[in-house]
Amino acid sequence: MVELNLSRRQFLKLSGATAATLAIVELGFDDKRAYAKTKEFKIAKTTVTPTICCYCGVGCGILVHTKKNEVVYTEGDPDNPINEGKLCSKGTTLRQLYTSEKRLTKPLYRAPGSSKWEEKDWGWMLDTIAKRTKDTRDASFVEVENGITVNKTEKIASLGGAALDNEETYLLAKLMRGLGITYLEHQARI
Amino acid sequence: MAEFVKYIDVTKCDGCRACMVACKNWNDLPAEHTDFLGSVQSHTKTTADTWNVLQYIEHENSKGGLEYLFRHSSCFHCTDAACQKVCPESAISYTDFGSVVIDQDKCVGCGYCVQNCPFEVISLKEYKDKNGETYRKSHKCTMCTDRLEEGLQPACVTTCHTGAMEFGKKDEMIRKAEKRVSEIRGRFPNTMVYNPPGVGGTHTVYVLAERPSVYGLPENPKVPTSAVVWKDYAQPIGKMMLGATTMAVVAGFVSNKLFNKGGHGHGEEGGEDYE
Amino acid sequence: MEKREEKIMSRKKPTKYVKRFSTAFVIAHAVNAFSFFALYVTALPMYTEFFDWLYPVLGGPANARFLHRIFAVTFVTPTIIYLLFDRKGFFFWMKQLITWKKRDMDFFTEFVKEFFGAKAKPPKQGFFNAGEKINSMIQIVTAVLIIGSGVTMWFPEYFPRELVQFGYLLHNIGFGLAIAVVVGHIYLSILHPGSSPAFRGVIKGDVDVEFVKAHYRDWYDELVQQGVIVPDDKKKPKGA
Amino acid sequence: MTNHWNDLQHTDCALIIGANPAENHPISFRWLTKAKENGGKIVSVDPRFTRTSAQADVYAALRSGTDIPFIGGMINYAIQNNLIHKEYVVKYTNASFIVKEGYDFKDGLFSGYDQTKRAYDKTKWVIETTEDGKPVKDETLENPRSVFQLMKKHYSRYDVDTVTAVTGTPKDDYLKVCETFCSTGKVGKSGTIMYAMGTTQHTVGSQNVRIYAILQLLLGNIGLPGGGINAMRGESNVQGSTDFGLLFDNLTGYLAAPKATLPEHVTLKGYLEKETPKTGYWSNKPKFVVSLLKSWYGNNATADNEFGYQFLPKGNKNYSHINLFNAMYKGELEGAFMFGTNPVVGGPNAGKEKEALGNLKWMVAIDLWETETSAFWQTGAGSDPSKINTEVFLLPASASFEKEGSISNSSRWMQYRWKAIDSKGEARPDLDIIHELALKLKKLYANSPKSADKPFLFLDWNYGTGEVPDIDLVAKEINGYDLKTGKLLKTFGDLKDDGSTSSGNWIYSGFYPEEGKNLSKRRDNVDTGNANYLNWSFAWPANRRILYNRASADPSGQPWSKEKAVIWWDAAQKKWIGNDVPDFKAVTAPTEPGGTGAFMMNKDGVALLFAPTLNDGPFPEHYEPFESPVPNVFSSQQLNPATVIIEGDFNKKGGKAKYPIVGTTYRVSEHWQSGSMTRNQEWLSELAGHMFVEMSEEFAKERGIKNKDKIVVSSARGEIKAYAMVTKRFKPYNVNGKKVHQIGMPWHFGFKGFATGDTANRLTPHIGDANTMIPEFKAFLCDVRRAD
Repeated sequence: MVELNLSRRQFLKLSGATAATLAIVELGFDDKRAYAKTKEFKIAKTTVTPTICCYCGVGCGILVHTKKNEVVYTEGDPDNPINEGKLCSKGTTLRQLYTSEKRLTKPLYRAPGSSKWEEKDWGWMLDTIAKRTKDTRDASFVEVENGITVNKTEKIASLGGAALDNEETYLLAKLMRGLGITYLEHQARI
Repeated sequence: MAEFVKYIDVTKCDGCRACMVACKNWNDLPAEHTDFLGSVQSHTKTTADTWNVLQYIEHENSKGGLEYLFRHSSCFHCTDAACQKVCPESAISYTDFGSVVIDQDKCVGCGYCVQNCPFEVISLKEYKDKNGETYRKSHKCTMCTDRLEEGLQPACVTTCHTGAMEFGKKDEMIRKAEKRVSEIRGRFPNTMVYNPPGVGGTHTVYVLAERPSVYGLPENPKVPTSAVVWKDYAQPIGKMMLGATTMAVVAGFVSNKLFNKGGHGHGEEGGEDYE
Repeated sequence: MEKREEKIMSRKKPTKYVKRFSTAFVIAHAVNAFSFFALYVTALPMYTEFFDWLYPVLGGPANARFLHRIFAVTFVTPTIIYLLFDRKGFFFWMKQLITWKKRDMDFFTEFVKEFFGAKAKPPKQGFFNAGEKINSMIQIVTAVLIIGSGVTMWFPEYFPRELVQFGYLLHNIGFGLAIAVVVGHIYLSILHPGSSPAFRGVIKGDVDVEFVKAHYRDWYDELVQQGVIVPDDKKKPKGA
Repeated sequence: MTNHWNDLQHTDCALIIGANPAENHPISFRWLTKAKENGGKIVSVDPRFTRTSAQADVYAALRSGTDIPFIGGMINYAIQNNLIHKEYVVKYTNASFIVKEGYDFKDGLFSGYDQTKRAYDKTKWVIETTEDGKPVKDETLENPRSVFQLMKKHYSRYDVDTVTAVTGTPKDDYLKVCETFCSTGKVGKSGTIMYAMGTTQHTVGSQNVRIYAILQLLLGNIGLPGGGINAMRGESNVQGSTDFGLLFDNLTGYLAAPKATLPEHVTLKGYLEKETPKTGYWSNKPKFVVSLLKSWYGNNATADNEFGYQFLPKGNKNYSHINLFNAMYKGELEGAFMFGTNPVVGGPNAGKEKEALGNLKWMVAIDLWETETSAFWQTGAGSDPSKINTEVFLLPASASFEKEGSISNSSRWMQYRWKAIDSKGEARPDLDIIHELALKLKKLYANSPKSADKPFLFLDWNYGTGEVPDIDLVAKEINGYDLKTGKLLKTFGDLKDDGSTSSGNWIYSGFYPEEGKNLSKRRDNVDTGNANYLNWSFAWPANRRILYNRASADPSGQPWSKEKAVIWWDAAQKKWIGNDVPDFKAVTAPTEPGGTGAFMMNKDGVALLFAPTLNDGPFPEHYEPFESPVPNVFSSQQLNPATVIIEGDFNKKGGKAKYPIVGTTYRVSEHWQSGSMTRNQEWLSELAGHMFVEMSEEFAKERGIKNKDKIVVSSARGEIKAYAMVTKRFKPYNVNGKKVHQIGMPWHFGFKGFATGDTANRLTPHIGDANTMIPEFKAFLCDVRRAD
């Protein structure tokens, strides 16, 4: 884990800030559970991890507050000089990337002609994908064309991804060119 | 403890709405359905689940030029808060920071505050409790009092990137506002500091680019006189009168017992005279 | 023919009770009293935190509000009941309220003395004595205030905001006046020594003749003159 | 970007054209607001009055697709009013070079145009050189064949009246922009141009950027703090993904991908000779290529097998996005991988691209959500599942903070991300997916005798023995090793072309100089001077924060002005010093040969006003978009003569009679790209929940459309429904006396997620820029009618 230098956190130097108990607090909640006056301060005992926003190209730093395998809050990283703790509306929503119920959590497979997904396990999915890749490559691989060594297949395309990490884009380019794929493109082109 | 103010210079705001999402993120407020309003504005006003709303206003200024104005509209945290005055359960109170907060345990959801807020900010929401009974609570921006108590700035101010929003000591922020107004009067002739005296000044102080009415704000908002008369005169007098009449009735009863031993009261004498 | 004779026959015996209020009025008054009292109880925890313990009793604030609205509706019905079922009585009542004679004026000074049990010589009074007229008028005014502002408080979205805000004030003033008057009204009708026969009037509709003679002399004379009452000279008049 | 986000605060004037940073790169306004506080001006040039315009000091409207006239006019204005930074232009650009007679320009066409091939013979555009290959120069810039005079003549046709008649910009607004921005030519001032897709997504996209470069060079703004040309990239790592060669035409580090159509590319030696210029830093290209091959093929890359060069695929076509989908549409493609991409919403002519997907035998989509692309076969997409036989594999991917790794932002800062939480459900990082797929393929191909399988088998793939790849090994491979000592390379300066060094991407080499010192993880945010933050993360190349910063000093090595100094020559220490890593040979004195070569990547160390490498001409020239409501006023060439036009059903063209309205697309702050990453979030869907189209009040009145009405927008390629947003921020243009209406719409919406809506890209054409083939999203013709 990285040590966090939160010195520049924009603290409001308040004299005599009271203890964590909140004298009068106003909360939104959805049932009549009487909230104890001392609702634990939201980010009191969280693990804080810095990341970089996944949206636009500015590259703002974000702190992800996690507690008991749940993302409880995300806010700007005050130590990142680009945004100095500030974020736009999308960066501030980073937390909902984890909490949104729409997240895919299982590999899904759609058979030809079928009108629904089926859940499959990772092993089967990657084996099948590898097989499909090999079959198509083997059937379409051209070693020499007009006397020139070309080692290419023009039957497989690889699209994406501008939101992948550098290490991921490197391995992707290496794998796909290694297979001889020439239709290698991604969002930088559109 | 010094009083604090959320200072908002709308001319530096670029409408990115991080404040709206930061508020929901910090207070765990659920999203609500929004209709298309004919502009990019998402809500007409604050609601029980949306404690600050970014206004987008297309305004043709006096010189015929187009101004695209934005305003972070939220609770003003008035010094003399109408909501605090009219709340029958005294669920609304002033904190040392100057913010106005609602104690959810005390609030009974009567809605008096909703009708009396000069800025129409505070809002009610209906909930269902465990056994399906509905109940209501009123909500509004809390100025992140829970954060203030931990020495942090409100979530919206923390995330505002252009410096359109700042949080600081009251006098400093008001001085800053006045200085800023003088700086931008050339670009915005109608610019003004909006810190309405009618509610004793507020703890959310604006530098506006145009007249308040352009933003749909009251030109000089004040605690409704009816609320003042009601809460500072009528109700106390009413209670006192109730007390007085009860005293009078008791006195009448007691004195009747003392002076009117005969028990028949005046009926008897009156009757004969008439004969 | 026969029915008429029978009527004459009864005249001979001294009448004991005389009809004062129609059943419509009795019902209306009962509904009015009950509603007012229920409204008072369901609003009490809102009115002062001293009574916040009432909320659980009433099933929570939402339920208290719900009840308050039920009784708000019933509180409006008395006028309608009275108007529909005893139109004549209603208009008689209205007329009475606007007829003020010297006798009504003198009534007040005497009433205060009588109220505190001191020797008082009440002037002769008609069907409604001045006190009752004042009580009616205040009750009407406050009812209008309370109902009017009640509607704006219940359906704020249909009314301009200032009117709704003003409504809270009127509701409060209306209630303040009404409760003050009601306290006096209840005291006079129940606790005040000697005025208990009036209570019977508003429950059964008829009143003891002696009481009428003592408190509503002009009305008493009218009834005698109409033959409705056969005076019983021997007996001492009843009640204060 | 040539500069970086924090540097924006130093600008005296930011010309924001073809972009809306207040909405799409909001935090840039943190620094532009600081610039305004220091007296800087912001100029917003946009077809509509955006949130950026609201913050701007000067706003000017222009019809979509007329950036070149707009800036061409400013070039003309700067030259006529002598606002250019003469000495900068003479010394640091090829303004003084003499152009051979072969170059000419008449009626919209440069010399050497072949009508049938729709291409130029670029050998016609050549610089006069002396026997020893040095360019012939006239530093007085008087010679009529000098680049400067040819350019001056070229843009003298872009006078203010002609320009404003084409762009539809009110004249006084236009002059205000010229005056405000061109004032940054003065020494001591610096102006920056900030642009995004509004500039690039045109058939003249590359030339749009080129003309910005010319204006900035004339004003001497490149290499200065608060100067430069700042392309605001849209995705968090689109800079990285481009650096790492996820584009058909270049390998990692912008090395040209070998082509079967170029005879020289048959061998590594031929390839290197063809691709390597004699002078300029690119002359080191062989070191970069060989080191890359060593990283990919390891020990299987030796001197005697051309370091594995033949294993690389050599294509013979333009495999870019539009042609890829055209091939798919014609059934020439069988399989496709979709790594975190959603062309059914983000691709041009998205309706056709969705149909094309139906011709695939199998498709693999890797994403955080069920995207419109992964669900193209569903009825919701308007498809009939029974008729689509594509097998679809949808793999759940991890979010950015559920994995670690580095990404490069728009200003080339390579910042590190740490893992905050385990992936949700069974989601897995893309790195693990690619790695496991590679291992499975290696197993399937293991000891295959076939020569066709050699290239893949020889691919070097060892990233640890663990269940998941060791990302640190990948990072080190990118940085590169000295293969003799096994040590990590300190800088790309140490790369060799004899196979003794390896580097997965030469421009990043040096970011991992020592064991355990991955510079992208640096978090020292002390300002090392002029807000360059040299100790925060790593910036390629070699941690330089402001590119071409040698040009911030005059030929003698002293800063042009104190206020705008970046690096300067310290005679005592005999090296360049300053607040940034010198973008120059560190110890070459200004007086030495090449000492004034501020643009050291280029052959003669100077910036190119005259750039003979572009497919559509050495000088940017205005041509109307593919679909335009008006004829081209500047010449009889209506469309960019060098663009590739696809005929037939795949790219229907709309005429101005049936589709009189100019349409454009853009983004909103609350959504991002195809919307999967934001329309699946409730808080963002709440803020921007509905697909809308913005139109002027005049146009709405003409069509009887009221605000919030449901309307239908149609083009030759499709129809969509949306809400009408009638606004004062769009005004009709007066183009050559003719009233032209324009509308605009966000392109985020699709049928999946919380906030759904019709996809704007069903309207956009399948035609691209002459050089990059980037689609012309930003200007097309359409029509609007009420939906009822």
